Formats: sequence, C-alpha cells, structure tokens
Amino acid sequence: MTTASNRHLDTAARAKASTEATVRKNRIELGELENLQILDENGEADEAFAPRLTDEQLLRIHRAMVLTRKLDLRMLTMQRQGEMGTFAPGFGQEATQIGQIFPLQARDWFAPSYRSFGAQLWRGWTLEGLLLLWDGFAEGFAVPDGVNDLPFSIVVGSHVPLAVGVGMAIRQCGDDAVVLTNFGDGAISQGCVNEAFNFAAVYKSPVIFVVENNGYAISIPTEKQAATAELARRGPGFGIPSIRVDGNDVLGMIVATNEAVERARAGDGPTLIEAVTYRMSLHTTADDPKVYREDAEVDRWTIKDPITRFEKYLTGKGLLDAKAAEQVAGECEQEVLAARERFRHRAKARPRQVFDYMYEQLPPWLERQKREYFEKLDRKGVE
Amino acid sequence: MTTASNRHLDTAARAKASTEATVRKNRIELGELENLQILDENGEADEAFAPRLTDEQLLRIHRAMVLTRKLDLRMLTMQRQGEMGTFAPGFGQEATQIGQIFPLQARDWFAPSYRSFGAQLWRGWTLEGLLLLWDGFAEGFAVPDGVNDLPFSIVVGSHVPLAVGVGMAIRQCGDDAVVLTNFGDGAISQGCVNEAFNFAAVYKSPVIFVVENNGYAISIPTEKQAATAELARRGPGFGIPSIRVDGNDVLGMIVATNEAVERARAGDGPTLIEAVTYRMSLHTTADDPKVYREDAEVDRWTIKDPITRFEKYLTGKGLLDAKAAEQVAGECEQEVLAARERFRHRAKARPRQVFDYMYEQLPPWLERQKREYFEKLDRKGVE
Amino acid sequence: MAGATTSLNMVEALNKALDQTMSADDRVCVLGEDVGVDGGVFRVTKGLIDKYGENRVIDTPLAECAIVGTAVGMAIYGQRPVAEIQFSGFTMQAFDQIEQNMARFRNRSRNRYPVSMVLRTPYGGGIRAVEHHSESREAYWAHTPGLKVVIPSGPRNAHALLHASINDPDPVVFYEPKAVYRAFREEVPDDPDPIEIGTASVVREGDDLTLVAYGAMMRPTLEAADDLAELHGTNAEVIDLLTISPMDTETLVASVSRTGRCVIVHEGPRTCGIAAEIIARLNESAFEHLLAPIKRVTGYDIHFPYFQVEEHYLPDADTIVEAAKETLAYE
Amino acid sequence: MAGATTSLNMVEALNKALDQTMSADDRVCVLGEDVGVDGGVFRVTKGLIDKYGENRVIDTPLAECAIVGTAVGMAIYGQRPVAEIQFSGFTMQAFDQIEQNMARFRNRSRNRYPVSMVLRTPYGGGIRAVEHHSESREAYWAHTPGLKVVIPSGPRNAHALLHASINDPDPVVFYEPKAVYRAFREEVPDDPDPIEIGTASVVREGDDLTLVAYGAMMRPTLEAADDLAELHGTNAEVIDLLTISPMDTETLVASVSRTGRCVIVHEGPRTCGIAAEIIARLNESAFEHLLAPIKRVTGYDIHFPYFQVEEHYLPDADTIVEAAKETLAYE
Ligand SMILES: Cc1ncc(C[n+]2csc(CCOP(=O)(O)OP(=O)(O)O)c2C)c(N)n1
Ligand SMILES: Cc1ncc(C[n+]2csc(CCOP(=O)(O)OP(=O)(O)O)c2C)c(N)n1
Ligand SMILES: [Mg+2]
Ligand SMILES: [Mg+2]
Repeated sequence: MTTASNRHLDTAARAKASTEATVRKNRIELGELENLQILDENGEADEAFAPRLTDEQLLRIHRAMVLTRKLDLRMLTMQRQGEMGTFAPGFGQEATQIGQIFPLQARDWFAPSYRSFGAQLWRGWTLEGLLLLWDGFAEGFAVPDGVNDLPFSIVVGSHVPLAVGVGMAIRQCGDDAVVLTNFGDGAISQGCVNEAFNFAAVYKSPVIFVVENNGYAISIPTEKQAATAELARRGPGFGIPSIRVDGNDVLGMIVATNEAVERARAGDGPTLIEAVTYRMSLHTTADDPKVYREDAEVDRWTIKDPITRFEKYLTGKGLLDAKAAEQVAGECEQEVLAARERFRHRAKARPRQVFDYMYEQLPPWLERQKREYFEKLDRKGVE
Repeated sequence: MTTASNRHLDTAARAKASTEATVRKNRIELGELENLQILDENGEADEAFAPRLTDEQLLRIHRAMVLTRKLDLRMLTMQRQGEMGTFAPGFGQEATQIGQIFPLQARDWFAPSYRSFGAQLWRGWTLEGLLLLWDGFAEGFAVPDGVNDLPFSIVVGSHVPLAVGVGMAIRQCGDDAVVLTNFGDGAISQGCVNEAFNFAAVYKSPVIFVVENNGYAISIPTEKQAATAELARRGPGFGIPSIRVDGNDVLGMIVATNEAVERARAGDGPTLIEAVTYRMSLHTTADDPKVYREDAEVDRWTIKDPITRFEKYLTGKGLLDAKAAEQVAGECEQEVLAARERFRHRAKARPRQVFDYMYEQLPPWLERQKREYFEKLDRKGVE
Repeated sequence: MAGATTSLNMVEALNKALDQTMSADDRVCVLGEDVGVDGGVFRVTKGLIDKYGENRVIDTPLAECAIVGTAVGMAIYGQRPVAEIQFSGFTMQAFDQIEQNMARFRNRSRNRYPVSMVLRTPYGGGIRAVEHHSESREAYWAHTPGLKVVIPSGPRNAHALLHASINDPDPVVFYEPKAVYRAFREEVPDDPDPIEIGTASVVREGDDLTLVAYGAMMRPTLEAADDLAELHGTNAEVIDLLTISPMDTETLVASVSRTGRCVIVHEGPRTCGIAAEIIARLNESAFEHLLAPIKRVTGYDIHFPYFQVEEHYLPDADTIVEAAKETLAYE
Repeated sequence: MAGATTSLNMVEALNKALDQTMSADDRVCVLGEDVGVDGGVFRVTKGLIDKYGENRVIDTPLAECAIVGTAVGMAIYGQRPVAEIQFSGFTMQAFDQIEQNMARFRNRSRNRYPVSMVLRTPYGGGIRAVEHHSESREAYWAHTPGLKVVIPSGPRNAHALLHASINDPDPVVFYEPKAVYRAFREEVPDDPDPIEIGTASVVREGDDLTLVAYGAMMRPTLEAADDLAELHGTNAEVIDLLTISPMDTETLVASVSRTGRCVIVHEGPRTCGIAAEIIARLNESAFEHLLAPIKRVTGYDIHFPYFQVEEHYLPDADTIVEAAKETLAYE
C-alpha cells in the first residue's frame, strides 16, 4: 500500500528539479467561472446545447411548472385565511425544480429539502398530500406507493448524508439507480453536508447534489453565507465535478442534470450542480422579507421569471399561444382547487395516532403511556 | 442590498452573449498542483526562496527539532516500561511542527492537536508538563503563564472552530494577533472543521490552518480519507488561499507560514497550509501499524527525514559538523532525562482535585457529591 | 431610574436585557442565524445591530456547530458571547461543541480559560410549528456536567435571568419558552431583579401538595392550582424551578417535606427527564415525609406530534388536576 | 452444532456475532473508522474484511455524523448496517443524525422506511484512557424517543444481544463496556441465547435488597453481593438491566416490591441518569413496598477524571456495600 502523500512528494521532487517552485506557483487558484445558460431571459435558446425533447415533453414540463406555482399561490391564500400552516413557498424556483427532476427515472431516488413542491408533484406526491402535511397532518408524510422518495427534511442539510447512504447501498447491491438530493445555499454551510460530499466522492456514491442557490437563507444573502461568489466552487475541493447553471433556465437544468445522472449511473460518482435562482416569495409565511431586502432586487428577478421565459420559448416553437397558456393555467388552477376540496374532507386531526410507528411493536412502557394518554383524551371527550 | 446570485446571473448573461456556454466549459476544474519545497532530501536549498534567518535562528530550529525527537523516543521507552500513558508520537513531523510555529509571536495564539510536542515545547510548554499530562495527571494541562495556547484537543478537529472564534474576537477587539491551528488529514473530514473554514473565510478571521497530512488517520491512508490527491484543494472551495508544502522541509514550512501570518495580520483572512509529511512511528502506543502498512513504505520516508536533511543543509553552510550535531543530541537527551526526574517527583495522583474547576463556584448539589466522594476516599484511606 | 418599570412581553424583556448588558459591557456580543438585520426570527435581537453594529451583532452562516464553537473561542479570548440557536431542536447540530468544549474548557485548561457565554434558544411546543421545532430536551443539558441550564417562565424573570446568565462566569444554556414569548406582559423593572442562578421560586404557598414546573408549563400549572383551590378546596404550593441545573434541591425538599405529596410537570420526554431527577432527590432527602407516589405529568416518550394534535400531547391544567387528585386520594 | 459452545472474551463474542449475522444475511454490513484493514481499534471487527470484502466492511473517513447518516440511508434502502463509533464520547459528533434521522425515520415516513440498524460503540472508564474516551452517557439515548439502548455485561449476553440487535426491526444503540472487552471469558453457545431486547435478567436471587446495574458495573455489583452475603449475611437480589431502553420495568418492580430496598449502580453522571429513571418508576409502581430511600451509586456530575484517579471516581464494590448497609439500616 502506498499513500497519497507518498506519491505527492515524488511530484514535489520533480517540481523542485525543474527549479520552478515558488510560493506563488504553489497557491491553488480557481479560474473565472461561467454559468451554463441555454434559454435566456428573452426565451431564446442555444439549440446547439438544448436537450432533445419531444413536444409532449416540453408541454408536460410547462404544465408542471405552472401547476407548481398555482399550488404555491393557493397555499399562500389558504395560509392567510387561516386554513394552512406555515409553509415555504417555491415561487420563482419552478425551473430549478422541474429541471432537476425531469431526468430521473421512477426507480431512482429523491431526497428533497422542504422547498420542493414542484419536484415532489412530478415524482407522484399528491397535491392534497402536500396540503395535509403542511397543515400539520402526519398522514401527509406518507410516501405514495411506488415512489422512491424520502419525506422532505425540515432540518437543513440533515437529509444529504442519507442520500449518500442510499447511493452507497445501491452500489453495494449492484443496482443501477441514482439518487438526487437538493438543498439550499444555507445548507451548504452545514458540517454534515460537507461530510456527505466527502463520503460521496470517496465511495463514488451515485448522487446528484443540487444546491438551489436562491439568494437567501432566510435573511442571510448568499454573499454572507460564503466567501466565494459561487457555491459550485465547493465541489472540486472534495473531488466532485461541479457546474453552475442558470436555475431559471429549465433547459439548462435538464442538460446539467442529465449529464450528472449519466455519470452517476456509469459508476463515476457524484456531481454538484449549483442552480442559480431566486426566492421570489417569503422564506416561509412567518417571514417578512421587507426587513432584509429591497423590492427593487425582487423586480430585477421578475424579468428572469422561469415560466414566462419558457412560455416565450414554446411560443417561438409554435407549441403555445396566449389562449393555450391561459387554458393550462386554468386547468392547473382547477386541479389545485379540486385538491383543496379533497384536503378539506381529509383534514381531520387524529390525536390517537401519535403513538403509531414509533417502533414496529410498541414496548410495554409506551403501551402504558398510550393508555394514560387515551384516558386523557377520553376525559376531554376527544376522539 | 444585492445578492451574490444576482451578480452571477449578470456574468451568466455575458457568458451567454459570447455564446460560449457549453457544459464542458462550465465545469469547474482544478489544475495540476505542485509542492512548495525549498530544501530537498539532499539538504540542498533553493536559496532564492529560502527565508532570511540568522545562524542563531537556524541552530535554534535545529535544536528544537532534535529535542522534540528525543522527547518522543524517551516517552516511547517510558511507555513500554510502564511509566507513561498511551501517547501519540510525532516522529518524522518535526519540521512541520517547528516550521509552522517559528513565525508566530508570543502574542499570537496556538490551538494544537494532540500530536504537537515540537510546537508546544517551542511555545513554552515544559517537558515535564507534557510528560505529566500524557501520563494522566490533570495538572499537565495547566497552560504555562504568558503562553497564549489552548490545551491540545483530543477530539479530532473540535478545536478548529475555537481557533476561528479566537480570531474573530481578536478582530472584534481590534488587536493584531493571529491564530495558528493544526490538525490532521483525518480531521479535515470533520463537519465542524469545514464549518470553521467557512466562518474563517466569511469573517476574515486571522487564522492559519495547518493540515498535517502525515499519510494516515490511524489505519486509514489519506487516499481513502479523501478523493482528491491533495487536501489543500479543500481551501479554495471556501475562498481560502491554500498551499501545499513539503512538510519535511522546515524552510518551506517557514516561508509558507510566514506568508500566511502576514496575510492574517494584514486583515486579509485565513490561509490553509497542507504540510505533506509522514507519521514514521505509531499512531499511538496502542497502535500496531504493521497491520495496515508495509515497512518498505516507511523506508521510503526515512530518506526524507526532516532532521537529517536539515543537518546536511547546516553542514553545507558550515554551521554544523558531526561533533556539534552529537553534542546537540547529547544535550537534548540530558534535558529530557532531567525533565523525567522532575516528572517522577511531581507524578503524584491527586484524587481530591477532581471537583476543581468545574465551575467558578461549586454549586451545593456538587458540594454534596464532593463530600460523598471524600468520605469514600477517607474509607479507602486515600489522601 | 431605580424602581422604574416597563410593561413588556418576554421577547421585549429579553431584548431589553441584551441591550442593557451590551451597552454596559463591550465584551458582550451576539451571534447566530438571522440575529442581525432580521433581528432574529422571533425578534429577540431586534434593533441591536443598528445600535451595536455588525462587529458585535453577528449574522452567521447556517452552521450551529460553528456558531457554538466560535462563541466558545470568543469566550476563551475574553469576550462574553451570547449565541442564539434558532430552535432548540438544532442544538443537536452543536452537541459536540457544547459537551466537549463549552462545558469543559474551564476544567480542561485548569481554570485558565473559563467559558462565560450564554447559549440562547427557544424551546417547547404550542406554536403550531413543523417537526423539530417544538422539542423540549433540557434534560440532555442537565445530564451534561459543566453547564448551567436556565429556563424563565415570564417576562420579568426572563429579564432578570438573562442578565444573570450573561454575567455568570460559567456557560449557561438559556431555554426560552417560545409559547410564552408574546403570551402576556408584565411590569418589568428597568433594573433587573436580583434572581440568583440556582434558586427556585415558590410562586404560591400551600400545604396540601407541591406542584413543580418551569418555563411554559408554569401557566397550566398555576391554572391547575387555581382549579384545585376553587373546585376542590386544595391548597397547592407551586414551585417555579427557573434554574434546571444546578437545581435548587433545598427548596424542593423543604416544600415536599411539608406537603408530603408532589406532582411534577414538564413538556419533554418522561424517561430520564427532569421530573425523574426531582423524584430521585426527593426520594433521597424527603423519603420519610412522602405520603404518596410523586406524579409525573410530562411529555410522552414519543416524537413531538404534528401540530394539529399537539394540544393533546402537551400537559394541561386538567391533566395536572387529575394527577393532583390521585396523589391526594392516595393512602 | 446445536448446544456447542466456545470459550470467548467479549471482543471475540462480538466479532463472532458480526461474523454469524453477516454470513447469514447479505444485508448486514459494517462501517466505521478503522473497522476494515485494522479490524477496529479494539479488534471487534477483526478479519471481517478478508471474509466479506470492502463492499460490506467499510473503512470510512473520519466523520461520525456521516457514518451514522449514511448508515441510516443504507437502512432506508433495506440494508442492515452496523455502524461503529470508535468511542462513545464521539457519538456527540453524530447526535443530530441519531436524534433527527436514526430515531425518527420510521415515524416520519409513516412506517415506509424503518431503520433497522445498530450503532455499536465502546463506552465507560477503566482503561487508563485520555479525555473523552471514558464517557458513559447512555441516558442521552434513553431520553431520546425512537431508539433502543442495549448494554451487555459479558461475552455470552454480548453475543446474544448483538444478534438480537442486528435482527431488530428498529434502531439500536449498542454500548459495549470496553473495560470488560478482555476482562474474562465465558462459554458462549454457537447458537446465540434467545435474549429478548427489553428484558432484564435476575442474575442472583435474594430477599434482603435489590441491586440494579448493567455493563461494566455488573462486576463490582456482584462482588458487593458476595461481600454482603459473606460479611453481613445479607441476601441481595442482583438485576442486570441488559436493555436500558425500553426498560424492563416489570422485573424491577417485582423485585423491589419483594425486597423493599434498592441500590442502583452506574458509571454515568448522576443527574437525569438511568438510576433517576428507575427510582421514578419504582416510586410510581412500588411505592407502598419501599422500606428505605433508594440509593444511587453512580458517577458524579463532573467530567470523567484523568486516568491516574479514575479508579476512585468509578463505583466499586466497597461503595456499593456501604450504600447497601445504609439502605438496610434505614428504618
Ligand atoms: C439545522 C437547522 N438550522 C436552522 C434551521 C432553521 N431554518 C429553516 S430554513 C433556514 C434557511 C435555509 O436556507 P437555505 O438552505 O438557503 O434554503 P432555502 O430556505 O433558501 O430554500 C433556516 C435557518 C433549520 N431548519 N435547520
Ligand atoms: C471526533 C473523533 N473521532 C475519532 C477519534 C479517534 N481518533 C483519534 S486520532 C484519530 C485519527 C486522526 O487522524 P489525523 O486527523 O490524520 O491525525 P493524526 O493522528 O494522523 O495526527 C482517530 C480516528 C477522535 N479522537 N475524535
Ligand atoms: Mg436559500
Ligand atoms: Mg494523519
């Protein structure tokens, strides 16, 4: 067995021999960095790099983004009217969401953060399920059958090591699935996320890390979160190929994720994708962005809107016109309203379920506490 | 307030405009990396880059390295003879240790890992103090007066955030001290170390991070610890200027650390220095390296020995000859033996001190436990 | 100024304590996620950054372990950092730094580097939050040697105790009952009450039984005491622990030695919780006076439930009254 | 094979349990620092990598949080990982993953992803180790809903309990008393004893008082029982908890209801420790049978001392006998 450092010093010796060793030369410097962007703000695409997608696929992607936003807006109204818990809007990140999830197969795994409506819906989570869980009904967290997803994580970054572990198990079993996990610009500061990067690189875990750089971690702008202008710079330090993508460009997201999925499936390990996007709405409904950012900034992003941009593109391709767009919007709105009805019917507190799923079998000590708790409910006349 | 990602997309737009955006171009790649080496294995120095040091300084550095090794060897004998606890030998890392600590001023701070004999002695820790603490006597951890050091940390990496915090406080108070902290190739995998890198970069904490890549974390070779051949690659991902140095070249270590100290003192923030060296001896006296590495590997490093190399250099400069070298060795050996005598006189278990320094004032509940404990000692007839 | 008071809720009282200590002592500084420009997600640090600047009110990256670790480093240098963890559920992320450095550094450095710092964090249920935002795990810290653990129950003692904690020479974990943050106002003296860390407060005297609680559980407990008096003619003595560790054992023993009956209330899980420790101490020091088994009205040994049902999980006045009645009925 | 036994120390017994479960079930894999080529710093995983390869015996980078986090991920995929944390003092580095994912994932996923994994780690004092290498903080895990906590006391029950833990459908924190690792040998049946997790063992019957202990404390406790019998003619019943959580309350209550007197022994800090919980449960279920205050012979609420004096800190037979005598003398 020879060690890494071993090899290094030989290199070093050579370096020395060429008498070129200087402090400056030995500093590690990173070059300037560009963004991958295929579809620009005006809806013009660089077709040379555009993914090959059928018209149906393009329209499905469009509908998914619209549905995501409709849910988002509806939930905000519901929350303001007191029929929804605190939740985290994804307004503005629809392209990042649909672009990252489109390349995944059903057999692949997805470990999302809490701000993942779009991708979760695409994967098969139901609208009313999402409404239920955000309104504090445990059943909303039930993973739909046939969906290989983890329930999203509330603890920032805590799901990232899990994703890497799922990937390690996939390799152990010789399966060919891959794992995609997303997290925010704040999450990348978490120690366990960096530990996970290292594990993924060391074991070539088939993981796609998508860091959704939406500009803020609550009130903390990305420039205060890290000293590098780009978060994608974090990857190479762990030996992870990394790329920055315009996160409001759904085509760019698909191309970058496709490549990462291929790499993972080929057994070549993880990729870090930084999706540069923007949180147009509140951090959560408990948050007031006016305290820490100016509307002018939000305006600068409105013109980069991922849906408008994609609609221009589809229109240019003759796949969409104002009327068709309106129709899609209307249908999605109806879908959401129908889901709200189903939600309202199912929105029933079940206090007697809190001891469920603690263990496969409830131990005697907990059986006893459960009885005590049920007696309390009986006294209160609660079902 | 404008956000980082904001700025990025402008760059992105430009990139797009130049229609150069391709997936490949957007991957972040790091170039090849060389080692800073000034003094090679044959003791020949690249004087153009050598630090300007007086003859006294050069000889003091030599003596410090020899003393470190003498202590190391003596402790091993003592441990094998049952008069020393389990300890972590630093054999082979003397140049890394003395080279990193030489540039520090007394007013600067030092937060060492447990494998830091050389640097601790240079800073003013006493030989018998180190013997006491490694033999399980709490008093050995008492920080000598006038020494701005943290007691070394046993928990791998856990002292690194402390060092960054000391640096942040230094900046808060407008003082001009800097903080140097060292840790191993294993420690760099710890989440808190990566969190500390980020904090240091964000706040420009005046910290010098020295990762002593000695090839192993117990049995784990560096190549299994990380997917990058070089650990210095970790720094740029956090926005930290980083450099690799031949850790067995004390001159290279001094040059690199000098530069890092200047940067920190100037308020330009942290530096990561990877010192490429080798753990010639056991991980600790509880370890058996034969299980995981071959002697041949150790032999390849013996020829790179930092002390032999430096002695050749001094001889070449006419500052040292065989006789003088022998004398230094003899004097250091005597110093260590004298310290062992002082240690033997002071090595007295003080079981009644275990409640000391828990709080400034012992709370009643602990006073009560202390009484209970003292009664136990009284019963056992223990002082 | 002396004697002057202001009507404040707990958030305002805590904010005032921070403001007062920061203006009185340059070494006091605040760090944490969103504590600066945003003023903290609960607004406890509101306005401090405008008054004391970014140098002393530090918005940090999203990394609890480093927040605590760097705060300990600052304390080692001689500063008096007040670190905020946004929700107590995320103190888990910093458990290593709390247990290995914050709690130990005075001892490890043989008294050279005391860690005079405060770790502030909102804990407990009752605000319809998502998972991990309602935990009450103060027992972890009570079980950790080297720490002090303080939990106020109202604006007035919150103001006094935060002053005392910031001025304490040892590391204090300061749990803030978020359900109480804006629940009610009290007249808070501008000069903080001299409450000593380590002393509990008998907030209501009685001879029939002793009710022990702290933090957000003080309200249902006092409600229960009222009901017991009005509906059952029972005089309950009520003790507000205020300091969880080191616990004021003497006050507890004195009371229960008199009443012989005791009910202990907390939100956190039951097993190895604070109530267990209190029972153990009363068993040791008031055994001969105990007339009935000491009752635990606590959270169950399950994950804190989703918010639609949290009200049923949390101890309430009825449940406390029930427990008290059983205790009183015991012969 | 049935009925065959082999003389093993605890390290060998644990190694055998790992070997047997790995050969019986492909899903079982081992990960941790130095568990592969090195065979573990205590040699518990010795030889496994040669037999099962790098794919199932995984040497990890030095990152406990990721070790537990990736193990949970493997369990979610359906593997049965056995993660090793080199010393229990470093489980603090993984506290977040243990509490937030390992303990909760079955519940959070509404039963879709049970976490059938074992977290093995050596705990406790007595081996002349440096700071952080002698901790005994099992109470942290007992206070954490969703976990099971198992602590064997000898080679034979270690072998049986590790089998049971690996086959358990829920996450098990498996604390190994490192002071016992090579302390003695036992005849260990090749087919593991059918010890159920959650059941304590009455290792010695007696009527005068009950001694409760577990792990490394079983030796001084049994020694104390002998002394009590020989020197004082006292018959102590001795209970080995084996499972700390969920605790076998019934066995404890049955015994103390008979003896009326009890001494509990553990190494960990006293406040909110396992003994406190046992006292609370006995107070609830055996109150009327208690003849004397239940005694705690435990570690003190201080940092585990440096090794030159650890023997004095740790509970020993004399101290247990003293406590028993006081309990017996109480009237
Ligand atoms: C470990 C942890 N610390 C703090 C929080 C509180 N918190 C919730 S979201 C959030 C900001 C996350 O920012 P980012 O990672 O950028 O994701 P985004 O919300 O922007 O999608 C914080 C601090 C948490 N949930 N988990
Ligand atoms: C957090 C933590 N995990 C595990 C250990 C056990 N341990 C002590 S030293 C060591 C290896 C450290 O390797 P490295 O960082 O390279 O430093 P070196 O020993 O080579 O100087 C390990 C795993 C520890 N002390 N702390
Ligand atoms: Mg963000
Ligand atoms: Mg090393």
